[in-house]
Amino acid sequence: MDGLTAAETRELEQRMQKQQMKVFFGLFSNLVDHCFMSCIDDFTSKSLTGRESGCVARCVQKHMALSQRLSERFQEYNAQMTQQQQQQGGGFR
Amino acid sequence: MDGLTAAETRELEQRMQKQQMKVFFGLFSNLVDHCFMSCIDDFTSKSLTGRESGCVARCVQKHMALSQRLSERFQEYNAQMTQQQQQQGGGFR
Amino acid sequence: MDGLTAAETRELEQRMQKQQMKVFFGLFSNLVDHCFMSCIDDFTSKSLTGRESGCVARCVQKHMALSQRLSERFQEYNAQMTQQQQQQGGGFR
Amino acid sequence: MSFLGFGRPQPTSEEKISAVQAEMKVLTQMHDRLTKACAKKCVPNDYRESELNKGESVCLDRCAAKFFDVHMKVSELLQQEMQSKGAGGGGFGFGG
Amino acid sequence: MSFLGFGRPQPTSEEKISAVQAEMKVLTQMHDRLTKACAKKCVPNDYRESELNKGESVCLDRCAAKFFDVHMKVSELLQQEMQSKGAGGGGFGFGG
Amino acid sequence: MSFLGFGRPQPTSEEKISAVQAEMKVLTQMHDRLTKACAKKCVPNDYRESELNKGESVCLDRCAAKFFDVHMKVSELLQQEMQSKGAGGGGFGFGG
Repeated sequence: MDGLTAAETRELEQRMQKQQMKVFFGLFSNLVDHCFMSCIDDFTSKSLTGRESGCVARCVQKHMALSQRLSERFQEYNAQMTQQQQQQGGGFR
Repeated sequence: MDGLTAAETRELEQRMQKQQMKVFFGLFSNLVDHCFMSCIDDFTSKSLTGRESGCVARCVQKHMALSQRLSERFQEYNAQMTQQQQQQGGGFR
Repeated sequence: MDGLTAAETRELEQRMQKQQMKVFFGLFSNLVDHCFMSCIDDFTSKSLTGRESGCVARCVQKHMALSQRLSERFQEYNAQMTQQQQQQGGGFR
Repeated sequence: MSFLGFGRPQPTSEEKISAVQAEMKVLTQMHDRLTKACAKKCVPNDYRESELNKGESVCLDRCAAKFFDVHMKVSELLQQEMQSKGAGGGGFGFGG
Repeated sequence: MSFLGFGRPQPTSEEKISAVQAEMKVLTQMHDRLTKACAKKCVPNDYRESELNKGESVCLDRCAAKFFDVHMKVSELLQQEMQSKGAGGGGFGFGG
Repeated sequence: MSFLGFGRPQPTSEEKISAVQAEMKVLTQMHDRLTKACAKKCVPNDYRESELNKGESVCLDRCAAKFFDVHMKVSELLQQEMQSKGAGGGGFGFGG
């Protein structure tokens, strides 16, 4: 991450933005698919029932909480791994 | 989609062709996997049984009908969305 | 595969190496996911139980055997297909 | 696909082309996901017939309509959430 | 992989390389899908042993043979369908 | 992500950038897989409440810890296996 020039950093940022959009869209798609499969069961009409609509809302909220919580665990884990690597590897550069 | 020069359009067409091949191959792979998992259950011999063979044929045909029908719904939906965006966004360019 | 110049072959090898890393990482990820879903069921503590640990080890070993065996079948199939194509296509170039 | 912001002015030629490509990819993936979801919901796996029957066809149409609705709804809910938490923050975030 | 038309003359250097790369990707994906499908069909999820037993090994071999057959069969069926409907048209089409 | 060898000296500018990008992609995919796995293990699909309850939260924390452990363990097992079989050979190999 360090060792990049200013121009490289700028190029990187532009690409990161694109990638973040992709990442976000991936998360969004997974969420739609999961909440659709979990909540939609009634095909007697083409509009969402009240129950389905409520279920989708709760599904989204719960998954945001879940995703947030797992992100925290994941960051802790990455921090720990980075630390271990630096201790083992001598931490040059 | 509009606002491309002739050279851009040509480049775009070439890339689209590649992408369409990928899309087609993705659809094909999904179809193979789905029909295999749905139809193949007999591992007492290495050749497809008559029942399995028939099931695969029906599976493919049914999925083409299904995919076709959903494509139509999807195109209607996209047309509707595009229209709404143009009305809301003023439709410039 | 034939018909490449030395420079092309070198460029190809570099890209292949990258791709192989991706392929390997994909296999690795699938294996982790599969063995995790199959073996981990006890969430009364945060460390792996002896049973879980053993199950993961057997899962990995079994999947390597399985993957190896299917690779062989796949290579036989590809060899057979290539041979058929050469016989049908006249085998020019 | 308003959530990806396609349709805004795209300067260079490369950018214009890759925007169209990206949009096509998004549409393809969505079609894929729609097909997967509604096949599972409406069509049994035993394939005793090769035609879609009446019940399956109607189910697919309704399933598609509901899929688009859920798409919209989730998109709105995420936007609300992100606004309420402020631009910089959490919720659905992925922090590497 | 005849259905992707690799093997035809490929002019530029970049095209030759990316054709080989694309073929490798296709083979990888197919190996992946084969493994996923036949593991599900032939090997139980409880992992009480680390070796493939006789029954599982035989099942995997037959499963692979059937997977390739289904691959072929679906490929043929799609080609027939596309010919019967004409080059331009529908069936399996995805229209963005 | 030691198993991908990021962190070693990366010469050209393009290589440095694409290494960072690749690492980000790996982290994203891992976060994705973690979420998928632990949602399945810890959270029922009926969504009667919108909050995570106590039991679910604790389950998620433990599930994450176990997921990382399994990651490590599989990585070690594969390395052992590859060493015992020699660099060139089989086991998990994919031969196109």
